[in-house]
Amino acid sequence: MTEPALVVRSLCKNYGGFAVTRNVDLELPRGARHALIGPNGAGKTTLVGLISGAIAANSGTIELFGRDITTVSAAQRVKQGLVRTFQVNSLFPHLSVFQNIFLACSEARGTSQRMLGRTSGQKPIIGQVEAILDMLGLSADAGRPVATIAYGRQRLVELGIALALEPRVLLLDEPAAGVPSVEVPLLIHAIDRLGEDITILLIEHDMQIVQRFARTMTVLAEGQVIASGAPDVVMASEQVRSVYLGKSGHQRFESGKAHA
Amino acid sequence: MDYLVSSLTFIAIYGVSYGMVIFLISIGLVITMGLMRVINLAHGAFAAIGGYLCTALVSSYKLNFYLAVVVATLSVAVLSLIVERGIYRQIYRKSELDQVLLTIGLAFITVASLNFLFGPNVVPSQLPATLSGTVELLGRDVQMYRLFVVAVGLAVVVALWAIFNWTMFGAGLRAAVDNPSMAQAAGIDVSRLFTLAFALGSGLAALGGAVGYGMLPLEPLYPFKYLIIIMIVVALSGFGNMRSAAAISIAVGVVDTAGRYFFPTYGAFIIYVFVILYLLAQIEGSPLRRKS
Amino acid sequence: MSVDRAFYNAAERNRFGLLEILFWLCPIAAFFLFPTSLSFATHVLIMALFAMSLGLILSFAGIVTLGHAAFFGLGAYVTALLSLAGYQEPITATFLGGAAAAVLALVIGPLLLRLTGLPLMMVTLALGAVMFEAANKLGWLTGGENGLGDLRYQPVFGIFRWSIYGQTAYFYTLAWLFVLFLLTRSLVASPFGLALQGIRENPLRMNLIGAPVTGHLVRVYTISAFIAGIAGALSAQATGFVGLDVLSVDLSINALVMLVLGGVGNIYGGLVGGALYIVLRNLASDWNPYHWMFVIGAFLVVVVLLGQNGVIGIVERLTSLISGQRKETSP
Amino acid sequence: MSKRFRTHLVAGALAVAGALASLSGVAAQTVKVGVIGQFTGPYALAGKQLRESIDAYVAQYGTKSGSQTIEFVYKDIGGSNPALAKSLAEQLIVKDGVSILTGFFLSPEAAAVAPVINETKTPSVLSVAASPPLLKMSPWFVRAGQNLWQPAIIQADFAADNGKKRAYIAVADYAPGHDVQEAFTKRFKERGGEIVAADRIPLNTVDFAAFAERIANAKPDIVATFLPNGAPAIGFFNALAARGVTKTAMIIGIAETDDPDLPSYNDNIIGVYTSIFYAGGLTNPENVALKKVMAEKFGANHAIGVNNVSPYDGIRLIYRMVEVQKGKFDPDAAMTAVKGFSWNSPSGPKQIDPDTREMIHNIYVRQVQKVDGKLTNVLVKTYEKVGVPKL
Repeated sequence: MTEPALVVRSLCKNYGGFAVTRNVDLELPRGARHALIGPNGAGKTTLVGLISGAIAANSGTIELFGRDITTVSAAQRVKQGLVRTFQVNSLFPHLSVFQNIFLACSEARGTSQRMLGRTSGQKPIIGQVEAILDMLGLSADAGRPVATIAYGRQRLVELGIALALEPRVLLLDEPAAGVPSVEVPLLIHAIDRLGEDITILLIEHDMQIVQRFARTMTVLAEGQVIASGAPDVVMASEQVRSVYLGKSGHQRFESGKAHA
Repeated sequence: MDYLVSSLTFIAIYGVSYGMVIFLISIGLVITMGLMRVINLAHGAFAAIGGYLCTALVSSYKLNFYLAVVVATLSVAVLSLIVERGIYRQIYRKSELDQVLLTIGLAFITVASLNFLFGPNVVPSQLPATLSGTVELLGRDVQMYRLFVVAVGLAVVVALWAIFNWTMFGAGLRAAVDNPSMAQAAGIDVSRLFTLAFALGSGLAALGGAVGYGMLPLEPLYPFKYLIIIMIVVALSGFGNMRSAAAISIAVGVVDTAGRYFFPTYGAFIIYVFVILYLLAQIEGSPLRRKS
Repeated sequence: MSVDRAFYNAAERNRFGLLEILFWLCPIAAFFLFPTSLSFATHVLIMALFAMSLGLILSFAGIVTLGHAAFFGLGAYVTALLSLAGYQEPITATFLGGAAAAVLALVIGPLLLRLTGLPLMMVTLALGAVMFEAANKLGWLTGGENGLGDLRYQPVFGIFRWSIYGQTAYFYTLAWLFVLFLLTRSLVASPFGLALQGIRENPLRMNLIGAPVTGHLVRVYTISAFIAGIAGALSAQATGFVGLDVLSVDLSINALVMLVLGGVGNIYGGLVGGALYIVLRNLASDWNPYHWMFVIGAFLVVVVLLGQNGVIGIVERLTSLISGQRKETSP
Repeated sequence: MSKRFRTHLVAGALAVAGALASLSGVAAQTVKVGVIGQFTGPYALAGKQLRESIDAYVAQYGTKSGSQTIEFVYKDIGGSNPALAKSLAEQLIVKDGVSILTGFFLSPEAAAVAPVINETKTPSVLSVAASPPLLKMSPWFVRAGQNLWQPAIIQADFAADNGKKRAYIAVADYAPGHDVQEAFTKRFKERGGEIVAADRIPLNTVDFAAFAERIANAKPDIVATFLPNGAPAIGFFNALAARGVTKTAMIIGIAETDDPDLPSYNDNIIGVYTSIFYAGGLTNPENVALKKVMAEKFGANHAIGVNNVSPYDGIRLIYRMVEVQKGKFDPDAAMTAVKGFSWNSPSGPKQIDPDTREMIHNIYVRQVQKVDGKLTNVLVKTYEKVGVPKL
C-alpha cells in the first residue's frame, strides 16, 4: 500500500531521429514536493506531456500508484487522478471564471453527462467551485469571461481547473510564467496550502519558487536526468553547475540561495 | 486487350486534362488557405468573374482570346486586391463559421450580379476554333483543347515553383505558411504578403475560369456548382501544399473519369466516397486536424 | 440567492421572461390572424424547428456541418414510407422518423466528430451528397425524382383530421416544436450543456480535463439529428409529399443562413431566423423575385463585418440602447 | 362524440372555404388563376418564360373570357421543392380563392399538388410538366405541353425512318431521362432496331468525356439523348463533337437546343437533331402573331422557346375553361369544356384527348444548322397528330 505515487522508468521519446527524452527515471513518493528544473529545451514540457498522456512515449513505462498507465489515454489518466496545468494558458475564453472551474468540477464528479436539471441546481458542485475560487482569490472575478481578466489571474484559473479535478498527482508546468510579481505570492500560497495527500511535480524556472517549494528535485538537460535528490545536494553538485547551469545560472542559483 | 489499352490511354489523357482544369481553379485557394487559413467559399466566384470577363472581352470587344485571358486574369487579381483590403482582411481573425458565412454571402452576391448582368443562361463559348481541332497522340485523336489545358496547367506549376523558390515574395510566402508569427518577427511584412498572395490566388482562379470553359461552362450558379470540387481538392491536399494539390487534382480527375467510364451509373458516388474515405483515414495525427 | 441564473451557465439566460411568453404567443396569434395561410405557417414552423436543431450543435457545441439535411430528409422519407406501408398513426410515425435520423447520427457520429473545421464540413457535405444521390438512385424505394406523394395519416388522437386547411397540421407541428424547444432549452442549461460549450471553446483542454469529448459530441449530435428528423417527418405529414429536395445541399446551407439570420449562440436564433427567412423569402418573391440571393448575400456580409449576432443581437443592442444600459463588458 | 366533433370541424372548415370562395366570386365575376412557377433559382429561365407567355396572351386577348374576368396570382417555388409547391397550392386555393391552377414546370411539383386539387376540385393545367403518369394522379389535371413519351417515340421513329439500326441511349439519371429511355427503347425495338447500350448519366457530371468515349467505342449509328438544358447538355454535345461522334452517328435529343438556349452553343452542335412539339420557323398565322407580340413586348431578339409555347397553350385552355362559366365557377363544366377541345396554336393544330386529357399534337424533328452565319433549328420533318402511345 505504500507504493510511490508516480514512477517513471526508462522513458524515451524521439522526434524523427532526434531524442528529446532519453531514458528518464523518476520516482515521486506520496505527498512529494518535487521540482523539475533544466535549461530551455531540456525537454521538461515534453516530459510533462509524456507523463500526462498528451504525447505517446516510444518506450519506457509510467506507473501511477502502482498501476501501469503507459498506454492509458490522457482523459483516463485525469480520471485516475493525474492532472496537469499548462505552461501557456489553455482555458475556455468566452466562459466565465466560474464556468471554467465548474466544467472541471462537473467532469471530475461525473455530472457532465446530466442533460436534465439546470447548472444552477448543482449545489454540491457550486459549493466546491466557490471554495476553489475563494482559495485562489478569484471570487471577485467569478462572473467575468476569462478572456477579459488579466493574464496573471488567468494563470490562477488554470490552477483552479487543475485543483477542481481532484488531483492525487499534480503536474504544474511553470505555474508562475507570465504572472506579475505582485501576484506570485498568492500563487505560491495557494500551492503551499495544497494538502499533503496531493503529490506535486513542479516545473519552474524561478529558483525562488523552487527553493521555497521543493523538498526534492531533478535536473534535466538534453532530455536526460543529470542529477536528482535533495535540493541543497543537487545544487551543490559540481556536475549540475558545470554541465547545466553555466554562468547566468550560477547567478540565479546564488541569488536563489541568498533568499532561501 | 485493345480495349484495355485504349481505355487506359483515354483515362490517362482525359483524366489528367480534367484534373488540370480542377487544379487551375483550385490552386489559388490552396495557396491562400494555406497562408491565411481563411475558408474562402467565394473562391469560385473569382473564377466565374474571370471567365465571364474573358468571354465578354472576346465577344463584345473582339479581343484575341489569349489576350483576353491575360487581361481577365490581371483584372481579377486587381479586383481581389481591393476585396482583400476591404473585406477579407477583417475576417482573418474571426471564427471558421464567420468566414464560411461571409464568403457564402459574397458568392451569393456574385451569383445574383452575374444573373443580373448576363442573364440566367450558359454564356456561349469563346474558345478559339484552333482549340477544337484534334491531334494524334498515343494512337488516338485528342482535342487540342485538352492539350492546351494541360500546357497551361504545367506552365502554372512551373511558374509557381519558380516564384516560390527564386523570389523574395516566394521565400516570404513559404516562411509565412510555416509560421506566420515567426515570419512577422523575422521582419516580413505579412500583411502585404497576404494581399499579394490573395491577388495571386484569385488571379489563378480567374485564369482557371477563363481557360476551363471547355469543361466548366459559365453560368451564374458557377460559384456554387464547382465549389464542391474545389473544396475537395483543398481539403484533401492540406494547407498550402502545392505539390499535393497538383497530385490530388489529377487524382480526382482520373478517379472521376475512370469511375464514370467503367461504372457510369455509379459515377455520382465515386468522388464523394473517395473524399469521405480519404478524410476519415486521416483522422489520427493528420495535419488537417490542426486547428488554426 | 439573487445571482442571475446566467451566472452559472450563460444558456440559462433563456428564461421564461415576458419576451419569451410574447414570442410563443406569436404562433397562436398567427393562427387567428392568418387562418387561410396555415399551410404556409406550418412550413415556417418546420423550418424554424430544423434551424433550431442545427443551432443546438453549432451554437453550443461548435459543430459546423454542411450536411444537416441528411437527417431532415431521412426523417421525412422514413415517415413517408411508413405511411405508404400502411402505418399511419401520426405521432409514432413522427417519432420513428426522428429516431431513424438519430440512429444514423449515432452510427456516423463517432467517426465524423473526430474531425473539425474544413475536413468536417467537407465530409458532412459529401455525406449529404451521397444521401441525395442514393435517394435518387433508389427510385423503387424513394420514388426518385418523382418523390413519394399522397401520403395519408390517421387523425391525431383519432380526432383531428388532416385537411388542406391545415389546422391540424399547424397545431400538431406547433406542439412538437414547443416540446422539442423545451427539451433543447433545458439541455443547454444543464451541466451537459455547459460541457458542450466548453468543447466549443477548447476541445483539447476539455479532453485533458478528462471529458469524453467525442462522446459528448456524439450525444448532442444524435439529439440534434433526432430533432432534424422530426422536422423532416413533420414536413412529410404536413405536405403529404416527400421529394429529393429534403436531402439537398441547398437545404443544409439554407438552415445555416437561417440560423445566422436569427443569431448564433441563443436557442431562439434558429427559431427567429428560420421563421424570418421563410416569411421574407415569401414576401420577396412577390415584389422582387430575382434579387433575393443578393439581399441574403449582402445580409450575411454585413452580419459578419459588423459583428452583429443576427436579428437577436440587433434587437438586444437596440433594447440596451433604449433602456440606456450598457452591457456588462466594462474593462 | 368524436365522430360528430370531426364532422363539425370539417363542416366548419368547408363553410370557411365556401365563404371565401363566394367572397371572391362576388367580386364582379372574376376568376382567379393561381400560377405556381420557378421565378427564381436554377430554373428561373422557365419562370421568366411562363410570365412572358401569360403577358403575351393577355396582350393579345385581354383579360376577359366569356362574361368573366381572369386574374392571375403568382407564387414562386424557387428551385426543386415539391412540398413547397403543395403548400403554395393550398395557399392559393384556401387564401387567395383561386379556381384554376397552372404553372408546374417540374413534374414532382404537379405530383405533390394532385391530392390538393382532388380534394378541392381545382382544374389544373400542366404548362410544362411532362412525366407520363401525372394525369392518372388526378382527374383535374390537363396537359398543355407534351407527355415525354411523345418526343421519345418520335426520336425512335425518325431514327428508324432514316434506316438507323444501332442505337445508344444516353439520358440524364433522373425520372424524365428514365421515361425517355423506356419509350425510346420500346419503340426502336418494335421498329427492328437494336439498343447497343444505355447509359444513365449522373446529374452531377462535369466532364462528359468518359461518356463520349463509351459511346464512340460502341459504334452506334444513332445516339438518343435527353439531358437538362444548359451546362449538362452543352458539356455533353461538346464532348460528343470532340470525340467525333457527331460525324459518325445521328444524334437526336429533345429540348436541349431550344431556341433560347441555342446562343449558348458553339459550332459543335451543328447537325444535332431534336424532337419536340414546336419549331420557331413555323409559319402558321398563330405563330406569326405570337412572334410579333413577343417581339413588341420583349425586344426583337427575343427567342421563343418551348417553355413559352406550352404555357401559352395552357392559358388558351384556361380561357376556354372560363368561357363556359355562368356565375359561380363550376369545375366540372371547366373540365368538360377542355376535354376534346381543339384549336390552332402557334405550334400547330392541337386537341385534348377527351379520355386521357393528354395533348394530341404535332411533333417536329429539327436539326441545328448554320443559316446566315447563325445557329438555327431547321425543321426537317413533321409527325402529325401524335397522341400518347400505350407502353
